[in-house]
Amino acid sequence: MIPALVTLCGPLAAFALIGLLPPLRRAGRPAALLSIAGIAVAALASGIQAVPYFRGVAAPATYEFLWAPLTGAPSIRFGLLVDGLSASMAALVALIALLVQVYSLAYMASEKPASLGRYYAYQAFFAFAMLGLVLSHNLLQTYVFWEMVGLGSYLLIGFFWERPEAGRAALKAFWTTRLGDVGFALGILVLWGAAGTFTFTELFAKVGGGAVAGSALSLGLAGITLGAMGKSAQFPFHVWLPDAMEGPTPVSALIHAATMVAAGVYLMVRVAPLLSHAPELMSAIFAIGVLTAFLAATMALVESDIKRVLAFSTVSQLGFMMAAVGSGGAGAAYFHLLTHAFFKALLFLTAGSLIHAVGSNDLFKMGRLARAMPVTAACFAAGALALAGIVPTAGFFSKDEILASVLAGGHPLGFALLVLTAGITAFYIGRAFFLAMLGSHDAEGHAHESPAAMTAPMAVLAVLALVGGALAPSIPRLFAGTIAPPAFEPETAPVFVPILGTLAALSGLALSWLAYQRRSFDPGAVRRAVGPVATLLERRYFVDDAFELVYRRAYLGLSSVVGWFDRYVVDGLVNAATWMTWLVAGRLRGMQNGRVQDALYAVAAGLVLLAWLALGR
Amino acid sequence: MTAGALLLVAAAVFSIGLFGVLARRHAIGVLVSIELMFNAVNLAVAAIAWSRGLVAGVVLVLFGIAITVAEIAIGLALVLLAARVRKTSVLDDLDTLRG
Amino acid sequence: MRDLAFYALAVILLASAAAAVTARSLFRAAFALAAALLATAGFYLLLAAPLLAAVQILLYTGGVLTLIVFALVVTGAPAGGAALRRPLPAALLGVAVFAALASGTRGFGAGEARGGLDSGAAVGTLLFTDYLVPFELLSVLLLGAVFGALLLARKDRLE
Amino acid sequence: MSVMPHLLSMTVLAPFAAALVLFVLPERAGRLIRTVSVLGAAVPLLTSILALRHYDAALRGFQFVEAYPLVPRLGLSWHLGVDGIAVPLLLLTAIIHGTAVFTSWTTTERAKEFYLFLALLVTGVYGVFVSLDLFVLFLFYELAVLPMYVLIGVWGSSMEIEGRGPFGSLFRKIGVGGKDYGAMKLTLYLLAGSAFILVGILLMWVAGAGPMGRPSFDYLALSHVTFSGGLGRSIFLLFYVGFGVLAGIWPFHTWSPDGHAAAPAAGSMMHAGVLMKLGAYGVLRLGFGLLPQAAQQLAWLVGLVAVINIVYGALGAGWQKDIKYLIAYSSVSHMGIVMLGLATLTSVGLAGSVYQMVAHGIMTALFFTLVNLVYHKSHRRDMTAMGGFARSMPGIATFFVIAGLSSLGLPGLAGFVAEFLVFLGAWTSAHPWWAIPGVVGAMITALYVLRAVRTIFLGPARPGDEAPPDAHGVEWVSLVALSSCLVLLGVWPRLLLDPLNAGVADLLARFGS
Amino acid sequence: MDWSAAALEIGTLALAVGVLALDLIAPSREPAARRTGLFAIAAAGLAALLLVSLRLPAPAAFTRAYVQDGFALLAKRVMLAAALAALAGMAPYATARRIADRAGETIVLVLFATVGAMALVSAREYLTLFVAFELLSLPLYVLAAVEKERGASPEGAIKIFLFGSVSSAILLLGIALLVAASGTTFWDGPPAAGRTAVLGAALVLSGFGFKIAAFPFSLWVPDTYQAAPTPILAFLSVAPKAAAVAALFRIVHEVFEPAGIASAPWIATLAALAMIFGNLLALRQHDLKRLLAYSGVAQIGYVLLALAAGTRDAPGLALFFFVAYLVSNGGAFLVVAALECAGSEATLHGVRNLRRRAPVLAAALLVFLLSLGGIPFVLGFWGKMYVFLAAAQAGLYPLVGLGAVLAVVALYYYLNVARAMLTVEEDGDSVPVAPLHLAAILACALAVTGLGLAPQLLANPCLRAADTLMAPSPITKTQSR
Repeated sequence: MIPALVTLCGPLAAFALIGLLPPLRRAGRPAALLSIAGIAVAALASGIQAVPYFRGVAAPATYEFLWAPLTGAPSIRFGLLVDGLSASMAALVALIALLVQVYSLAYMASEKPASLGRYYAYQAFFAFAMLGLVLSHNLLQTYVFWEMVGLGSYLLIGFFWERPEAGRAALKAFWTTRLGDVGFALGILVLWGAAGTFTFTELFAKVGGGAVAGSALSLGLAGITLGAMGKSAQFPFHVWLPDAMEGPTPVSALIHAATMVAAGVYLMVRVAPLLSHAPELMSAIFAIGVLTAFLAATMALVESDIKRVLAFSTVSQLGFMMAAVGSGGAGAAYFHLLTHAFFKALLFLTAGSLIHAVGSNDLFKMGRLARAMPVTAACFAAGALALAGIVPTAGFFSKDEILASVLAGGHPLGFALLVLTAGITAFYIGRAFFLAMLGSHDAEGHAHESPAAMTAPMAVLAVLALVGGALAPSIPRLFAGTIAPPAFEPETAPVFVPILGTLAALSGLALSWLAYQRRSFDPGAVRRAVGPVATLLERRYFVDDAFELVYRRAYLGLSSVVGWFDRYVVDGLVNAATWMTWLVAGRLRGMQNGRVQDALYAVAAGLVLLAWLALGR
Repeated sequence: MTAGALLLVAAAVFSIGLFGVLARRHAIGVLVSIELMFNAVNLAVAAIAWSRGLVAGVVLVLFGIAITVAEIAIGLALVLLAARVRKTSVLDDLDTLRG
Repeated sequence: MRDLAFYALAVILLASAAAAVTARSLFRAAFALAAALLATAGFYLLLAAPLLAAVQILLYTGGVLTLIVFALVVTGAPAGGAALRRPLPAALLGVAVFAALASGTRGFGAGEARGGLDSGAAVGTLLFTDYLVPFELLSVLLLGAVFGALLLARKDRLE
Repeated sequence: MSVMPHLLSMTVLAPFAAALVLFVLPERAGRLIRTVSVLGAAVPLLTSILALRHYDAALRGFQFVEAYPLVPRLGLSWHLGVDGIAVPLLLLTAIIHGTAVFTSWTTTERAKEFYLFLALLVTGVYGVFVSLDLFVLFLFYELAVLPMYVLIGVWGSSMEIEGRGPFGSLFRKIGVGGKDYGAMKLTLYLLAGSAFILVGILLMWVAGAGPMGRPSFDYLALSHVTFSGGLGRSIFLLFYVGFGVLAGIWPFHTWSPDGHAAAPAAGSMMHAGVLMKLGAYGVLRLGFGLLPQAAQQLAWLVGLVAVINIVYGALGAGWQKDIKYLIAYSSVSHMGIVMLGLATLTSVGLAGSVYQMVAHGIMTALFFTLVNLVYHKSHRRDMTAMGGFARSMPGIATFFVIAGLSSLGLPGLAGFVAEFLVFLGAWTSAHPWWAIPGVVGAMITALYVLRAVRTIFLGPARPGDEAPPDAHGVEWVSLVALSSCLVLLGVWPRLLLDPLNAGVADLLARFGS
Repeated sequence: MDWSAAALEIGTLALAVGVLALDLIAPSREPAARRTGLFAIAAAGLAALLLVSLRLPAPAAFTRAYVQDGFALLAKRVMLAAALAALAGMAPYATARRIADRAGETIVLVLFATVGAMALVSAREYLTLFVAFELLSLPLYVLAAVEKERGASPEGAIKIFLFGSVSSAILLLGIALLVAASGTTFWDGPPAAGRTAVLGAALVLSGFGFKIAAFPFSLWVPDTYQAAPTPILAFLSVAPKAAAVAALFRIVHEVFEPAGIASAPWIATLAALAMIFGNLLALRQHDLKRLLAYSGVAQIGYVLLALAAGTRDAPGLALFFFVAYLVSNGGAFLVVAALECAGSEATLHGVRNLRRRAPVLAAALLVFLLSLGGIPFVLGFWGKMYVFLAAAQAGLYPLVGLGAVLAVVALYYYLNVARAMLTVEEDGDSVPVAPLHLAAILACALAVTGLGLAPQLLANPCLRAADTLMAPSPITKTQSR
């Protein structure tokens, strides 16, 4: 348990110090080093902690304390859960965070010291929140950290706050994920109402014992799934992720590729033992996953911003994972989560390196960078191969497992679509590689290789992306060390699965090579040929527009209706009442005309009134 | 002749006096009307005393007369004052205090 | 005979009262008032209360009439114009008050009257026994009225 | 138990004594005036911390009780005591008052009177929280409401609201948006509400005299009387509407935006931070505490209106251009959560409701401090005329974000704990669907709060603008103190939940199942 | 015959005679000294009488028809205090307004009226009641016009005179009808039952309506107040109302109730009318005296609630109300008087910036207005609340609600004055205040705040005193003539 606490405390201490000591924050570099030290401690501790789980020799451990005592209902306990899943995930998060923070030291070097301090404060905060999320032992605490990583994301996306787009993107990210979190919160409520607990272990036990009504379980899980969809940018909540690329690139690597966006999948893997009790929901998750994977990949085809290509790719890959969860292959999903973290973080970091060199995100402004930046190019290639799923990179193994589990789950159509998506994936990443690294013209500016602080993390990740497939045997061991170990049956996937997958990937790569390197055909012509489809893709299936419309019409419209109603009707009545009183008072005052005999009428009238009261009834 | 009939006459005079108070333009006319009202009340008291055999009623009437005279004295003094200061005895002209 | 006198006095009283409140000339109104007061004195006689009648005639009618005529002379008679203001609503209210009073006193004193108001001595006794306190208060009141009237009427010393 | 024999009397009388001392101090004694004010705030802070520390949650019930008869014939007495519900609210009041004193540290114009009226107001607030005699409670209630008139009228700020169309001339005539209008509206509206309360208390006094054998305003005595049927419901409604006006229940909330917008910083802090809670506390203490049957029968109404409040307030906030109005509408929305917690009639919901009182109190006080800082530095209240302020006032921006995050229920801050407890309560109450608009309301809050953050602080600075400076000196005190409280209460809810549970359990003990 | 029961009246009369004599014999060469002496003697005498009143036994009966129970005694203290306030205010005012040559008469008339007021609360018999009523009226007609050179004076005086005379006639007629029903002028005789008595009761109430200034018998009030010398209003606005309400309590209890005359609904109607019209009419006044006049009408509405309630506690609570009303309303008029003496007009405009021009006056006026508005911790709050309590005891909840809501309307105009005072401007002359005014105002303010903080000091005696009214002690019942 102590390593887990150390894991959490490292970044927390760094954040607290940087946050509470303005001079430290304003100094910039010391703050950065402090943050790196914190995350390094966390990485070390979590690494040590994870090893036994990878070897399959550790049992789950929990630590909890009373957080909110309640009467009339079970008190809320918070705590840490260390098991195969959380320990390995924590190690992953800490590792990548460490690499990214080191990388940022060089990448963000041109920022003003105060800005840099702020950046590292956010980074430390995010690391703490993400680790907390991973190590949570109950749903509510997960939600707590879930929102906190959302905040970290918001802050980091909007890091360049003076750019209007950055502020806008940050808002969009926060709002969209929050929309899903409405479901998450309600889901927690529903589950709590049905099971009376937030804790995973108790929840699993109760559900397993049949103590929870099926409908409530489905409803609650559906809510939680909505939350996961928001966080993991599943269709139609994917809209925020491409825009989130307004943030600094290392942030994109850490948050919007490797860790936070994967939290949704992580959560689904975590609750997978419950999901099996809600088969309809499983199907829905599968459908969403496949759809997301495919649509996002298609959108990546027409994107020219390198980071957005990668962002769509992330969405697509998360779709793969979701599909795996939906088809019952939580292990496959988690495996892909790990490998994806390696290669996608790597891709983003290399993209950052490119952008750093070129000063632009636009693929078409890059070219022949491989010559000037060999390390970067090599790393990019490694990442691209892993993403495309070429043997023997990490991506190959994990994607293969997903495809196998999908097929085993009895979704042949989905399987086909995913294979197709794999092809598209290979094509767009190939396109990016050829445009940026090789190509026919030189990039603008004077490209140069990035400093060691940047290339070293890239190199580490590149290695991991290439050999990460070796983790495959560890996955069942990890799962055996969770609180609800699944009955793993060594799946024997049909032999055609990896072959199909590899074929699709190779053909995708080949096609991109033909189009962008060999120039065998003009991609522009293709685009013109399929005009409406291309427009559809370029407009991102109009989902963003739909959100915009809802925001403008539904929210702002309703808002002004309510505002108007309040000012002129509700308050209008109040004002009208006072105004009437005012007028009546004035009229009465006018009747007091100073003529005493007119006033004496009142005496006579009063006399008559009293006499009537006395006698009349 | 009954006390009831006398009361009715008194009531009529009282009402006539009240009419005068409400309708007379000149302040002294109003004072005259007030006298009528008091006189009507005195008459009513006397009628009641007569009916119930109540000597105290006579005392009441005497008091009433005394007080009426006192009132009229003050009232006339006020009217004269108004005539002196405001140069008018018409009540409707005394309407600077209003609202 | 008593009834006849009653009716006659009632007619005189009502008529003079009406004249007092409507007469264009205030002098005429004052004398109509005097007539009404005298008619009332007649009623007092009918009620066998000679003390009241005497006081009514000597003190009341005389005193009031003197005061009013004096005031009329000092202020000068009203210089024309209507005697009445808004007579209609005033009349309506008068009628309403009369109706209320008539309704409230309906059925009172229908039976035989007890009378017995003729003893001046009994009045005197009452004044100094039962009604000593109000009598004393009345004297204070009259004193106050004299002071008040003097204060209002006198020419002022200036400081 | 008996830490100090007159702990509560001291709490109430300390600010009053400060007011008296301020009354006789010369106007120019600026430092002395502030010292006295700080003392007047510090003593109650100390006593309320003591009360929190020494309140024995296991023992439950009212503690630190003091009782002296005043007018025995009428059943009037000076009867003080706090239960687990009042203790956190005392602390809230002390915190807000303390920070309000610091927030207005730079008030130089007629500082003596300012602090005097502030102290009077606070006296009333403490009095309401500790009184166990309904009449004395009412007395303090009115005392709490009134000084605001002067605070707004003298130290407030005006911003004309343009009426649209036919309302144009009318609005100008009434002076909508002006501080005189706001002050008068707030005062009269709230006192009109207190008329309902008065009738309710009197009904209770008279109806309770029968069963008790003597008239009494005593809370504990009255709590043994059952007011059933129509009478109970009538009294409940009177309390609900009367106190509800102050709690900002729809549709009686419109005093709040106009009043709070016009008020000076400390005024809005006290009013939105504490006084609105007074309304909710009144409904809780008098309505739910004394009339459990009627409360049970009418909980649906309370909940329904609360739900309207949450969504309506949040939507209304989105329309506002004036930043102060925005905060005021958000208060309307958040008070809906308080009332929703009450309506759940579950212990979790009730605890959450009171927690929300504290959380929202601190949060909104922080908001108003910030908004006033922004206003004083930039001389603007219209958000559309702001932008890029984060460059020159990064500190204010940071704290604004913290306050905003608490208001949208971000975990780790006090607002989340409160809202979540309320939603838990709502979900397990007789009307589970209430939780849905509640959660949605929190979502809408995220929309308008973050939009405001973006409009005011983010983006490029407007060309030609003089950059408004950041906070400095004493101004930081309240910002740091309040946001620390938000964090503390966000991560360590036990601090308040222990006494709260005791208080809620007492209250619910009278509710049959 | 217990002379202590009439000691205050006799003492006041003696004081009046003394002042009168002094006024006649004192040399007029030194008018200032003479005036000061007269006022000083009168004030000292009244203060002495107030002290004496503390030692008087109650209940005590002067005659069968003239009693001084605890209730009456307390009411008389209110009147003596009101007279004292009026004279204290009048002394500097008379100088400032150049009417000091009328000091003697003024004092005597005030004292006479005080005797009338005191007699009114002690009377248990119609004749005494009527004469006392008149004795409380006539001097006031004159006092209203004591600044006779001012054009408004005779107008205001004529207005109160006409209302008063008509009301006297109505009252006398009512008394006649009640006597007709009971056959005696004494209240301890046979009950006055029957239709005639009911009408008589209504007429008596109408007649008293003038004295207590209940709408619609109150239309003279603002005009007369505006014209009358302001210090006199400290008396005029309190003593007649207190005396008449106290007398009404006694009549209702001793006459109407035994006869089965249900007057409560009528009184409740008057209460509602007074509250509604008083407050609405006050809403848009600019002249402080008019504003206070109308607000006084509204206040009377509140106290009529207690009268309509008629519970055991009601008279005591009403007395409490009047004490509160005395100090707050009297104090407010004294502030207005002080303003007028300084040459500042007593309007909303005239009090602008008073906060700077005369801080003490402003603070005091604020306290008085808050008290009238019924704000906690000043005396008026308790007064208002206590009458509401009384009304609630009798189940008059709608009226309590109405009163409470209208109190909010009332607060609007009180706060308007407060706002004008607190508005700080650069200009504005400072207001010099006569020491005597200052002392009287401060005394009132002290009472308003001090008793406001510890109302039980006043409430408990008031309640005890009321018991003697509601349950007359054996002495008063069996006392023979």
